[in-house]
Amino acid sequence: MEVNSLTAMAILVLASYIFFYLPASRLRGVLVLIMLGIIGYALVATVAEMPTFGASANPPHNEVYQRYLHQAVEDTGAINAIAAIITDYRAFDTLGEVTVLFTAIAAALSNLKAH
Amino acid sequence: MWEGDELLGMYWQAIIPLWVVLFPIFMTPAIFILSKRSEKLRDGLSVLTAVITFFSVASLYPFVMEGKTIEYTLFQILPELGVTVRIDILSFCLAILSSFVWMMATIYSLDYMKPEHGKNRYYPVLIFTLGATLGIFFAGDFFTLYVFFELMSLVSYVLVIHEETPTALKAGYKYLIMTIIGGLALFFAIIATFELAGSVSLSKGVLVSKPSTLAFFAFVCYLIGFGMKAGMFPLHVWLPEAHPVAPSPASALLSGIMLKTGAYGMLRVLFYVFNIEVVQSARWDLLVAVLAVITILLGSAVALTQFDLKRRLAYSSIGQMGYVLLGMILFTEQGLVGDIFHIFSHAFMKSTLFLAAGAIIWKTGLRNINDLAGIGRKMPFTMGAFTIAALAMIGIPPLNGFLSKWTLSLGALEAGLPIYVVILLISSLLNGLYYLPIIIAAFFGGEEQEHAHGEAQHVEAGINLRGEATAKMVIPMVILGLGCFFLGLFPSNIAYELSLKAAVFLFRGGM
Amino acid sequence: MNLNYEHLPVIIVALLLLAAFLEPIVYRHKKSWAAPLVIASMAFFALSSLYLMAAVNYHGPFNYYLGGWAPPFGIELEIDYLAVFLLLTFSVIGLIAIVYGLQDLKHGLKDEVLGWYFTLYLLLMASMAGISVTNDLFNMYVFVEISAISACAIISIKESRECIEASLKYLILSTLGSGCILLATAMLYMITGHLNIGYLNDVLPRVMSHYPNNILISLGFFVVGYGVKAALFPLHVWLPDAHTAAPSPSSAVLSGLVIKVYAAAFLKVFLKAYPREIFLEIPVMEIVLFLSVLAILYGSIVAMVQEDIKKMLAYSSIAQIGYVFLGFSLMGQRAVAGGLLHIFNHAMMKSMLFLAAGIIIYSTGIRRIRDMKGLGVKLPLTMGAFTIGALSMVGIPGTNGFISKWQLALGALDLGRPIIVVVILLSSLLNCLYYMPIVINAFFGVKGEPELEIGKVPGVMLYSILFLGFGIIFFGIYPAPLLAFLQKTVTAIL
Amino acid sequence: MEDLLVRIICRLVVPFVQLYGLYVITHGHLSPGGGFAGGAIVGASMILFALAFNLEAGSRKLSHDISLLMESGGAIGFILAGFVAMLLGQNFLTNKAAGFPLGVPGNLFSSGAIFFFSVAIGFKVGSTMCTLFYNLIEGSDRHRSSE
Repeated sequence: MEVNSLTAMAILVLASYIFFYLPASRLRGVLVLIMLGIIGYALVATVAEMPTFGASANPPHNEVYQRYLHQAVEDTGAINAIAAIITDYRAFDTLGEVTVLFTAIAAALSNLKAH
Repeated sequence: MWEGDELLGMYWQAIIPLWVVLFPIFMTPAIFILSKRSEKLRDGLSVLTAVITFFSVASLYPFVMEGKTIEYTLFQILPELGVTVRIDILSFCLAILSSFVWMMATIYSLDYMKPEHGKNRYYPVLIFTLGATLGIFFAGDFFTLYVFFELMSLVSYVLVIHEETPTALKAGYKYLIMTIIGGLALFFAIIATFELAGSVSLSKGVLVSKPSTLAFFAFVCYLIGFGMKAGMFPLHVWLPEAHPVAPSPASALLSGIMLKTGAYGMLRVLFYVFNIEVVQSARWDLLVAVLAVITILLGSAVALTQFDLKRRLAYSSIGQMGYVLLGMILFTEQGLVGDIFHIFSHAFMKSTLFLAAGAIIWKTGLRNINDLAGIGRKMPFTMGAFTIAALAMIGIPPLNGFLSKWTLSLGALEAGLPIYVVILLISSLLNGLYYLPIIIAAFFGGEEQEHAHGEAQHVEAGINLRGEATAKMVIPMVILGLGCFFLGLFPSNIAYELSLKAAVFLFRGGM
Repeated sequence: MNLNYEHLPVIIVALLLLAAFLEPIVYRHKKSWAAPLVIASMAFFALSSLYLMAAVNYHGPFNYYLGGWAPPFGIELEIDYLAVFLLLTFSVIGLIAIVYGLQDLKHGLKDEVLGWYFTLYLLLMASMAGISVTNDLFNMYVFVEISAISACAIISIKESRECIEASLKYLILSTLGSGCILLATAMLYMITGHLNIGYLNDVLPRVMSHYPNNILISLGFFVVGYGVKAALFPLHVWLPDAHTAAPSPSSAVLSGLVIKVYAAAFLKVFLKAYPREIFLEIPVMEIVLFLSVLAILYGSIVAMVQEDIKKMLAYSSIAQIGYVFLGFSLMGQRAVAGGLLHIFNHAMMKSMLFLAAGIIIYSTGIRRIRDMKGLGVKLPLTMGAFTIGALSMVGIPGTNGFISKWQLALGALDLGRPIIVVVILLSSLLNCLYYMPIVINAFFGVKGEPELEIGKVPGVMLYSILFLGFGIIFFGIYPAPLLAFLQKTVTAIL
Repeated sequence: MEDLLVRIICRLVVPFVQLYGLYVITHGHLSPGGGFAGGAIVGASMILFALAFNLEAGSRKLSHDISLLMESGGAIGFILAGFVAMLLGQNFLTNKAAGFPLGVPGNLFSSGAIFFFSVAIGFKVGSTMCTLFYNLIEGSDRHRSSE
């Protein structure tokens, strides 16, 4: 994983130049495609390296997983493990998600009323 | 003496510098608030503040003459960096000088500023600048010094642009930008010193005792920061613009005192941050020397080409600050005595000159040198003071300018650099060339001109050409002029003694 | 019942949310109670943050397990020095901005949306509090989402076309950023099986060699995600329009706090979740450093040519967020402390400047810098406060801007990078070039009375900026306790 | 849309949809679904009703005030349920340890606070959907009338 910092910086500067300052032209299109290709390549390489989906030796299959699967009923009384996770183990996240919905409503209504 | 008494005495002496710095600063809002009520109260309070400050500084005299230093940390701003007050003989020299000249300039302002606008701004700023300037001299470390240095520089911007003409605003903007650049350079220098030495205190001995790249950059940045204030070439560009446009008492202070803060800072840098060995072994002194020589010659030469009285004086200041910068890198005791004494001399001379020029402008509205013919007969005291100071500038014995140049020359010879003496002589010659014509024309010229059109014109304009300016303006001027005379008469005068003691003190390591 | 101070962080978040949910109902049925409710909740936020800071300073940091589930299973809040520092900053500035805003918003917003504005403001504050205290990456993402939406909404709530345009731009880029953060979080979960920052820090060194690309790409996504939201240099494009178009209290909060909270989240993720060895192999911090240097120079230079005062302040924010990232990316003790200090100081300075600009716009309608000649005569206190802010931006000693510059410069020198100091100084000079002319023009060179129509300035608005101005001076002269606290913070992080 | 068939069928279907939605909400801890899914179903039923009839009819069934109240009420209920645990001396959002009765796993009234949370979420999501829908339609109506 040898990443030369200078190269990375050069790519960054080039990318920002292309995206923000280069006028729309064929060149820009080509450069954008090249940039996207690089990003796409990196992402594909990453995905290729990821643990196999669903394999039992995956890192997420750790003590958290064990407990969620085997002790949820005892811990929470819910036989639906997903409900146990989202409304008990990680209920605070769910509160956040409810708030996201509320925020979206507030944002939409305030905008509709303002304009 | 009992122990308790001594402790109390020490404590008392630690309080005074603090009091001296904070008193004017705290009086500023008082003056500002009172100025809305009554003009008299404002004027009176300003003068009173300046006088009290002067006498408070003077009360330290017996203490510093014993050769004691005292340090007192007020509170910490940053870890290991606090607001520290410190007095030694060198700070005392500059503080007593500044507060004295300030007192004179404040008294002079009373009448000078009468026709001006914005006095409610002028007096508070004047007094605040006094506090900040004394803060620079009584700073116990470079951090405190920097804080007060920036305060003084920024606040004096208001003095520079006081008249608010487009020229003044332009000059003021230049001044402001240059000040900020200087301040940032100082910031770098101080922070680099702190990084190298872990402290910027004045009482820790030599802070940086090994030359390195960072140390060199720190040195250069100190030179930029303090040199900017001292009007050193090539950073002098703001000075000839800013000093002439300010009201005359402010010009006197700008040229007479505030330039010296740069010189003072440089002295502290040379003897406390680095030391003689470091500077000399790395040949950094050469840089200062070359710039100082150019400053001397350039200031004097350009002054010749100026025909605005105050501009000529401003360029002359640049030249004179060159002497001071040159004197401190001779690194001989004699040279240092001359250096510090020249700070005294120049303060007296230049403030006399600016105050006299101010009186002329106030009374007649004339700024051009060619119009000043015959003015000496109408304003004998003013021109008398001007003459003494101008002659002192040229270096005529027995005036103080001669004494300082003489001592500086001795120092140069001691350091084995006779070339500096030659430069001093050339500069003195140039000084003569631009000061003497003014004096000669003022006393002996201009009879027929006056009768032909000069007076008619000015009578029409409603300006009384006859007689002196008011007593409140003449007396400070004359006192300062006489100072030029008495401080040069014998080398045993108080200023010389103080310089001698300060030089010895610095050479002994300044502890 | 056992309610000790350990419950306080979650009570802050929950009560702010509760107040936000109540606000629309209250505004509909009992309009006069809406404003006091906001003020009361914000005051509670500020007071309890103060209390928490004292408690943490005295008893040390503590953790809070939501739902009683200990870390790998549940969500954990970590109330360390960093969290309480951020909480205090956000709450105090947020309180002042909304107190100021009560007057300004009545003037600038339609009556029926005022209640929604309060709701969104409280949601924004709650989410920032949540980001500050949470120790769980996914939970952080949820709060980031809330703050992104509510921040967009408090921009577009004003009735003008530019607001919509700016807000849409912000929304798109901000959503992009959120997506990046989510992807990176997912990647980290994929390779470690944990979301808790502390556990991530434990597990990541072990899996580094197995999944190098994942770590690299997650770093990249985090930089882009938080970079977009915090307006780090090449990703700043939304900021100038958004902060210019928003109502003044919104601008103050957005520029002063919201971009900082993402910088703080960046700090949490990069210095607490990732082990330090990673940065030796992947020079991501070098890149961030480089970008922040560019940000500092770019922001300062572009700010110089702006004509609209709020736009100028917005560009200046880009430069200032550069300072924060500069401090973080240097990863030295003093540098990170400097970056954190700058979060606090810049929050104070920039919100004061925006609020002062708000007063100018409120009472005269002037936005263009060129038209501000002689304003100092008419609005002496406002322009006086503006002057203090400007001096602080330049970094004049005696103001808090100086202290943070000093700290940052020292941090850079500690790591043997004097060139960074030069950048900081250069940007100070540039700041001087664009702030000082405003001050000079306002106070000096005015002949006679300037022809300006001046509306009455409400006292509350004036007092709030004077309070901030006082704070700037106070923390410029006496930053010692704050610095000592930050010293502890940084020692805990690094 | 004045189609009689559509209206009649809607009248017939909406109650069943709502009942189903309520079922999904209340059986969140027993079967797939939960507050989010069930809330969406309930909300969709209201949208369906408003689509088939018109906005006024929809508003009569669920007025703005009520939907606003449900909107906030759902979220507030969630937080208050969290606070109950705190009042019982446990951390925020605690379920079992705070003494909520877990009941017999598999029963409808089991799993303590999860049940309340699901209901609160259901309320919230359902009202969110119809509030948003009503307001968007209203907004476009207002624009049309102002033009």
